[in-house]
Amino acid sequence: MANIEIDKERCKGCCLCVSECPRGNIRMSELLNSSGHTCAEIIELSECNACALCCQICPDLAIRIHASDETPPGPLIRIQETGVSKQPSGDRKQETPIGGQE
Amino acid sequence: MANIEIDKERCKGCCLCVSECPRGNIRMSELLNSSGHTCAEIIELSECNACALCCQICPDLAIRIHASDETPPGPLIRIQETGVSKQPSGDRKQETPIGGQE
Amino acid sequence: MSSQGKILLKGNEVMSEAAIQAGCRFFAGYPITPQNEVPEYMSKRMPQVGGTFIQAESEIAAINMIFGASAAGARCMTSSSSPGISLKQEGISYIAAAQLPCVIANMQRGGPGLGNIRASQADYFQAVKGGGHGDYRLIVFAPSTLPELYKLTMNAFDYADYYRNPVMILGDGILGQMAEPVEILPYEPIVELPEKDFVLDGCKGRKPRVLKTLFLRPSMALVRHNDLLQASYKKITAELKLHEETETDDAELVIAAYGITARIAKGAVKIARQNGMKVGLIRPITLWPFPDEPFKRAARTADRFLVVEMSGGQFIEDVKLASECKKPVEFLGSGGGWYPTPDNIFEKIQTIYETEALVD
Amino acid sequence: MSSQGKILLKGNEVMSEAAIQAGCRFFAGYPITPQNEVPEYMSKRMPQVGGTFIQAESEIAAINMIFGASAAGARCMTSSSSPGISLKQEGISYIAAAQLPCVIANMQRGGPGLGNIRASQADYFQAVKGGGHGDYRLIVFAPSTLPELYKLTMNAFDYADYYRNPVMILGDGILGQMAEPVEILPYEPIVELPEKDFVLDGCKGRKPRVLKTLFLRPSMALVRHNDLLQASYKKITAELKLHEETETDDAELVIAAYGITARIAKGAVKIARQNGMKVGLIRPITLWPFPDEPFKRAARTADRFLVVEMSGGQFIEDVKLASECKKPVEFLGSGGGWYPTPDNIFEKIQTIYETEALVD
Amino acid sequence: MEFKRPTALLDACTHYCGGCGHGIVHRLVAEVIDELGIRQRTIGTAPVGCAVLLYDYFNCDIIECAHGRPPAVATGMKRVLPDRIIFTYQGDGDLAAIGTSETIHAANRGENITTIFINNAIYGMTGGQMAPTTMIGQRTTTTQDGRDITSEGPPIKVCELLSSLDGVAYLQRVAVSTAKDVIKAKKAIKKAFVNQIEGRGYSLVEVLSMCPTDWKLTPKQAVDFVNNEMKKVFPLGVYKDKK
Amino acid sequence: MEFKRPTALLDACTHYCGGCGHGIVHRLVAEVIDELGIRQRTIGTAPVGCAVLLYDYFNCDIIECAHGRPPAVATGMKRVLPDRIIFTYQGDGDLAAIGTSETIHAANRGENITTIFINNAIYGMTGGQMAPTTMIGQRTTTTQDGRDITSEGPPIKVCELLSSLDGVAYLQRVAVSTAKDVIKAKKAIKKAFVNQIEGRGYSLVEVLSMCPTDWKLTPKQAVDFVNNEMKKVFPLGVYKDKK
Amino acid sequence: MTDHETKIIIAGFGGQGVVVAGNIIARACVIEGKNVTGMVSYGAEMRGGTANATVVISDREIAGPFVERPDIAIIMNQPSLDKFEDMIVSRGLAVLNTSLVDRNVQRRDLDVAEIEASRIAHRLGNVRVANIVAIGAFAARTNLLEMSSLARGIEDLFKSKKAALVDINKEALRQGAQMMARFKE
Amino acid sequence: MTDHETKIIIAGFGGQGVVVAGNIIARACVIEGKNVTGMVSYGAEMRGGTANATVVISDREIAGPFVERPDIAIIMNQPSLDKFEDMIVSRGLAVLNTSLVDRNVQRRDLDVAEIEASRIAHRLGNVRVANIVAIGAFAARTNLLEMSSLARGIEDLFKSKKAALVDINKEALRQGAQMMARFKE
Ligand SMILES: Cc1ncc(C[n+]2csc(CCOP(=O)(O)OP(=O)(O)O)c2C)c(N)n1
Ligand SMILES: Cc1ncc(C[n+]2csc(CCOP(=O)(O)OP(=O)(O)O)c2C)c(N)n1
Ligand code: SF4
Ligand code: SF4
Ligand code: SF4
Ligand code: SF4
Ligand code: SF4
Ligand code: SF4
Ligand SMILES: [Mg+2]
Ligand SMILES: [Mg+2]
Repeated sequence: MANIEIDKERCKGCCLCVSECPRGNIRMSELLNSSGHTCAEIIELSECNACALCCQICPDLAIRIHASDETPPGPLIRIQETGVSKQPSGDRKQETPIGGQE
Repeated sequence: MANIEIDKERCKGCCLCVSECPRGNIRMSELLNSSGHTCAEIIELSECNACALCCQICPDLAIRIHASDETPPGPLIRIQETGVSKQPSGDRKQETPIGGQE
Repeated sequence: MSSQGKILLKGNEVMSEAAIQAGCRFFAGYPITPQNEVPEYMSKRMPQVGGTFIQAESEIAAINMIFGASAAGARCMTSSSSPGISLKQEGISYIAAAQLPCVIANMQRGGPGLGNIRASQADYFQAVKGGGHGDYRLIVFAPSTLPELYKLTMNAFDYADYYRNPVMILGDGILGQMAEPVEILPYEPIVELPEKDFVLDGCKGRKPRVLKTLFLRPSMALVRHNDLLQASYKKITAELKLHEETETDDAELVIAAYGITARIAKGAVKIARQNGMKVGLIRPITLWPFPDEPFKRAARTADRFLVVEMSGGQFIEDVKLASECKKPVEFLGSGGGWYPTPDNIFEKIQTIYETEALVD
Repeated sequence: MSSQGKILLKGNEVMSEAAIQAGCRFFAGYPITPQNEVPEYMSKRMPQVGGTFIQAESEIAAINMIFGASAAGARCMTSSSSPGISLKQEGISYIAAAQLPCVIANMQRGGPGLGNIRASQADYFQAVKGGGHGDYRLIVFAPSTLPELYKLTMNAFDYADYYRNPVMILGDGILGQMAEPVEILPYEPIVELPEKDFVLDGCKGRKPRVLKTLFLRPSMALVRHNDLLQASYKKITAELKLHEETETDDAELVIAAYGITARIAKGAVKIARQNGMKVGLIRPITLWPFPDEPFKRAARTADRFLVVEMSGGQFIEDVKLASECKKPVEFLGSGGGWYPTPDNIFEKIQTIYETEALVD
Repeated sequence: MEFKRPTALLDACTHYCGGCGHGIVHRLVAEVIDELGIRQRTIGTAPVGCAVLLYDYFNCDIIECAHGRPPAVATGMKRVLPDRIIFTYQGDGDLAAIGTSETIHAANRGENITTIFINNAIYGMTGGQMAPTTMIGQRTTTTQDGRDITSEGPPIKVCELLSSLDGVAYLQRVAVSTAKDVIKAKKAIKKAFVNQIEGRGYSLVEVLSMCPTDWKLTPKQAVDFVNNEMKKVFPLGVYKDKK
Repeated sequence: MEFKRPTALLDACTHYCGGCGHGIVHRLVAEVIDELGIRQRTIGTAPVGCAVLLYDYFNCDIIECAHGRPPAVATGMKRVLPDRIIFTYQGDGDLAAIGTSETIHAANRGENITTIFINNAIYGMTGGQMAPTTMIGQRTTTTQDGRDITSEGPPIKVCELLSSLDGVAYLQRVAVSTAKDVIKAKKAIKKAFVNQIEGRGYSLVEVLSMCPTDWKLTPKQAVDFVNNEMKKVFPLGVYKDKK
Repeated sequence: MTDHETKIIIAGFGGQGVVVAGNIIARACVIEGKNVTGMVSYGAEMRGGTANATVVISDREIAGPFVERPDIAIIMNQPSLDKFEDMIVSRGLAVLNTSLVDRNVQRRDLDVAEIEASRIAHRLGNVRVANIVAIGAFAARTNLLEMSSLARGIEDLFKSKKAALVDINKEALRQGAQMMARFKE
Repeated sequence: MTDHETKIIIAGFGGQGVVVAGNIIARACVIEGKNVTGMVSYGAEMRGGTANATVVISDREIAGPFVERPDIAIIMNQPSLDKFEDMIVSRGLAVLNTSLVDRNVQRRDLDVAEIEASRIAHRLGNVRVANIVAIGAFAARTNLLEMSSLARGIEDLFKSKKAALVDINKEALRQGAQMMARFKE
């Protein structure tokens, strides 16, 4: 079992890791994190071969693999459950906040 | 005999025509024109084959070849004879007038 | 659309549509917040009206495209915001020197440097005194509402042609970004437009023309050209000063503000009057030429001025000069994206009333 | 070389050598007349002293190289003339915003546009009010002789470091091109120099540093940064005003002039005094901060001012503001390469005396 | 196998949109800095563009530059501090539009600096206008019917353009649209830094990168756009490697 | 055989130094304008450089531009007046230093204009400073010991640089240092104008040209310098000819 | 503070459609012949973080487009509540998207309208119409604007680009209003 | 006009060394401890045409470097004579390079020193030292500066770059002066 972990507060729900995992071992959860993103989650920790391809593609360094002797860092901050289902947040900027730009 | 003519008031004495003439038929005269340039002159009109190579290289359009039925334009303006001998005026700007520049 | 034929548009769109209506057929610009709606709007509208939109590779290229397009006879425009306008300064000096008509919009943002994208009025000196080199002047319009932005933009093209002088629309991020209902009125020239006898379009049927800003020979040629420019500036100064006055007749305290700030200051005047304070407002509509008469007048009747500007203090100098330093001038302002509200202007008014016996 | 250790140098060379003496070790510039001797001199001298000379691909690149070199801790300088300085405006605004020390020379020429290569003082507003965007200030020195140019250039580096503010040497084509005997005195810091704790040279042994001009968060961050800048400007204003006065004590008419024009005006003062006219001269040495006290003083004792400048009238505004519009201000000036002589200043003085009863 | 945040990157959450390529490239640059042990003598330049807040993420000295001018700023710094490592990180608007001149001349002078060039075919920060690298037919807010070759010209290929300059040491185009590409991209970035350490001159790595937001695509679609469209127009590979 | 002043050239004595290449190129452009019968619909741009007074010599409409900006100005004009013939005439400082960006982008947009590019390896007008095209070892007033490749980089080769841009229609490098070269140069210039008439897009002719004054050579030596030195570094030929 | 002005702020994540919401409210005002200015407060935010739109409505001339102290705040998520709760004027209205807000309003002097906007939108098949649900709730609670004007505002906005979205948005508006009405009863 | 100032103009073609001439005169002044300013009047001229250098010498502070009305004009060619003849102050001195001037001075109120500077220079083997010949003549005629100072000025100027030129220039100076002296006798 790989010492892999997705930091849900860092995840922006882009799904890139999902398609990158050669084992199909990542999915988008039903969770929104405190910034409103749906989060990726490892389906089956034991299935992970620690190939780190998901880590390579993750734009937000949300996926960590620890050396097996290392303990993973503290618990996640706050995950809020809602009725809102899986929603890739890449979409969420379809409407660009006017002016929020240089 | 080619209807060739060097406009001495236009000539800036660069000598380029001299080296370009396949017949060696141009030389620098002993004359300074009113702008202080020594001028090129045709050595022997009858020697010119009207190849116009001199015209091609002349940066100042000082050499004209007329159609044989055309009369050449009026006389030159003022040539002043001095004791100063042939002096290619390309040199004359070795000392750049300071500031006379954009 | 409402029954009054008004539509809701952002300031940047209002300005763009006004330009199109006024016959602007060439726009070159480079993206920068908070004016991005201008190139975006133009990129869509220009092809529809047979005009040209170019997203230039830089602000410098854009202003020089304007130089070319104006010389070729087109009504033309560029727009940007503070850092981009700084980059255009050389080009602006050339355009003014060549007396080419065009419209330049600056939707000011916070500075200096990259600053931020909040609105600001800290490019006043640059616009009004000349950020480029040499003695030149831009006609500078400072609209304070979107309907006025619409109208002044149209007028800008006319005055540019009429005086053969670039006109700047000095707006800010708020004016560009806010949305208000505006009526898209048809264009009517505000002055009789002269023939464009400077246009370079090939010398068919006439002598070749030269458009230049270099005057080398004789040595006084450039002085003479400057005399010509100064004469033109004198004429503009005599003819074009625009301003609006609010309740200045009996005012003890006269607020001076322009653009969006003036609009906010109007709110403060209202509050002050409700509180029995005799406060008025002078709002220059042209920042150059500067409407000095109302300030001279007010300097005789009022006790004090209060300048409000979204900058560390630039416009204040022209207020002092226009009023001939006759009365004290208080200041409320800051650069960097500070916005006044009617309330904090009113607070300032109260402080002034408290600390100074206004009527002595 | 003379017995007094003076050597004959052109103004541009004097300024360059002063920079080298003051420890300037990075120069980036782009050719433009009438300041070409500066890059030329620097290209030769910099390698000799282990410094860097770069002929940049443009004025914009040059000013941004200065931004980098200053951030890296070098004493650095760029120079240009009017159109080139216009191109640097964005960069100057960034440097001022980042509070990076550096020296920028403008050897002004005739404008606007390409203009000509005669001397001019028509970039006054640009230098003093800020041709770039935002509320920033340059310290502006206006030397009027070559020995003074030598000294002020050295001082410029010190004040730039001391105040962490760019300093502009506002010269002109005459000052740059004229040759005079100058003594190459050794460099002595004029103020105690602070440690450069802003330098980016790798974070070894310290926390990483950031040099930036963007202040997005929180929304008032940029306002606070502007407050900081304004506080610095206030300090400079309190400490650094420099001027020279000539025969103002009993003067009825006080000439105001700066730079080379002031030097010429001094000749006119002499003539006037010989003719029994009580004429004096105030010459600001710093154009920003502007030395207003002498003008305030003169406004009490004199009857009238005469501003002489090689422009259509820019410096005149500061004279009016400094003297609080208390006395009439006459004007002699023109842009585009017009030069005054002591004689024609004196003529103007005569006209003033004739048409106005100065002492009433 | 272990995978963790490089020390050259601060432990901060970025402001980038989900699926944005900037985050990946940040990590790669930081990993390279870590691996080469140069963090304490590295100075980065932040561009004007979505990466303007670079300084909030990198754990080294950072100077934020005017739009398009990082190569000039880096030149100034490097000449003053020749033994420090200077990198510029620039978008396509920054490097190939307003900064064209600075890029070409710094490259041609052979300034011994490293440039990371993010080609996302768009002006990200300003909300999606055409970039010099926008593809033919690509819709942006200033090419609403797609970029038209007759009025806007074709996309500029920076590696190809710079490859004619004798002063340039190293040019490679990579992508970050697949994990494999990411691994390759890192190698190229490392080489570009090593070149500088060894004094070889100007090295540039062009990174094809996703901007789902302004492309108006989901992150997955954005990745596909890079893989299926951009790589065709901007072929990956080494364009110059001067020994 | 007849040889006379083209009508597109005014009967004026130029301000150029003796042996300067500008005069030759002026004549060639004027002859081409005459031959194509386009004088009355041609608008030329004058650069800032020794050719700034172009307008005193050409018998057609001329607009004088800010240093480096002729391509932008020409773009503005051509878009407004697509049926007029617009040419820019630019020095190497103008085109390849301060105007690099404008050149590259006008070229890449495929603006339908004609550029005559005078490469004289120096800043003529300002008195002989290094140009982007100055040769290695060449002494100028700002490279008094000769241009040094390590600090100044190698000369920029404009035709080579632009040839990677898909938007460009035609690029040729010619010289005016021998009569034969002059004759070839004219053909290239003519082609560059014909391209515009036929709407093919951006055409540029680079002309290796003499600046005896700032090279501090006699005109004869200057011609030799072009023939023996410059042609080696800047090979003549067609660099692009898009059909 | 200037009398007769109603100041509204709509705040949420970028992408929650706060700008569209502001736009629709402003359009409804135009339709009703009211003076209105709309504005996106883009001060601190770039990408991510909260975005907010403000609308000022009045029968008279409007002084400025700023809303420092809103009369009405439509709060689409938790961070926006944290940020704006204190700014609302006393006796003002807070419309809360309770789907994404996990605490109650602390202040006692506010009128609070709670609506599970995101959940309702999700049920409607597009979570992104939560903004319109919230507008519906706001409209029903305040009677400041006619539902019909808002509906026309929706039509005007979407008809050109995304006609397909008109219906679902109108339905969202209706359900938001209805939900509010139900609470009222 | 300011008293005690001597204003000199040296005018000729570009390339006739007028700038060098001005430079040497100014150096001589420095050597003699006089106040001096030198300037190239570059107003109208670019390439070609006339170039001119001006020098102002004084025992006091010098007001400006301009010479509108020279006390002394060293005229190296015909166009310069045409241009400057009228500007010279009454009783001023005109030094004429008669080799390249083909008419006499018209004014009656001038002191005129004629010297075939170009021819003499030509005989010396380098026509470009005509400027120095003219300076020699000027110096001999005015006694404003010591010959030795001018010679040292020449040394200073050329020693660094073109040491080879020192001798011929010194000889040109000598011959110019001698020629003047001869006329005087
Ligand atoms: C002088 C200037 N012009 C324009 C801008 C506005 N601006 C900010 S970022 C940007 C473009 C960003 O695009 P790019 O460089 O491709 O970076 P990205 O955001 O795509 O990563 C522009 C035009 C500015 N800040 N300064
Ligand atoms: C903005 C600006 N920068 C610099 C100059 C000064 N300048 C005039 S011409 C020139 C360079 C001329 O060189 P080039 O373009 O090669 O033309 P050439 O004279 O060699 O024909 C320069 C730098 C200027 N006029 N404007
Ligand atoms: S490490 Fe490899 S196997 Fe494990 S989750 Fe990531 S991609 Fe899948
Ligand atoms: S790639 Fe990273 S940010 Fe994207 S969904 Fe996966 S874990 Fe989240
Ligand atoms: S036309 Fe030919 S032969 Fe005649 S002079 Fe000229 S080059 Fe010589
Ligand atoms: S080429 Fe022309 S200018 Fe030169 S010497 Fe011959 S005729 Fe005279
Ligand atoms: S706008 Fe594009 S480039 Fe910018 S952060 Fe978002 S996805 Fe990345
Ligand atoms: S300086 Fe050079 S380019 Fe300029 S005119 Fe003289 S020879 Fe020609
Ligand atoms: Mg981009
Ligand atoms: Mg050149």
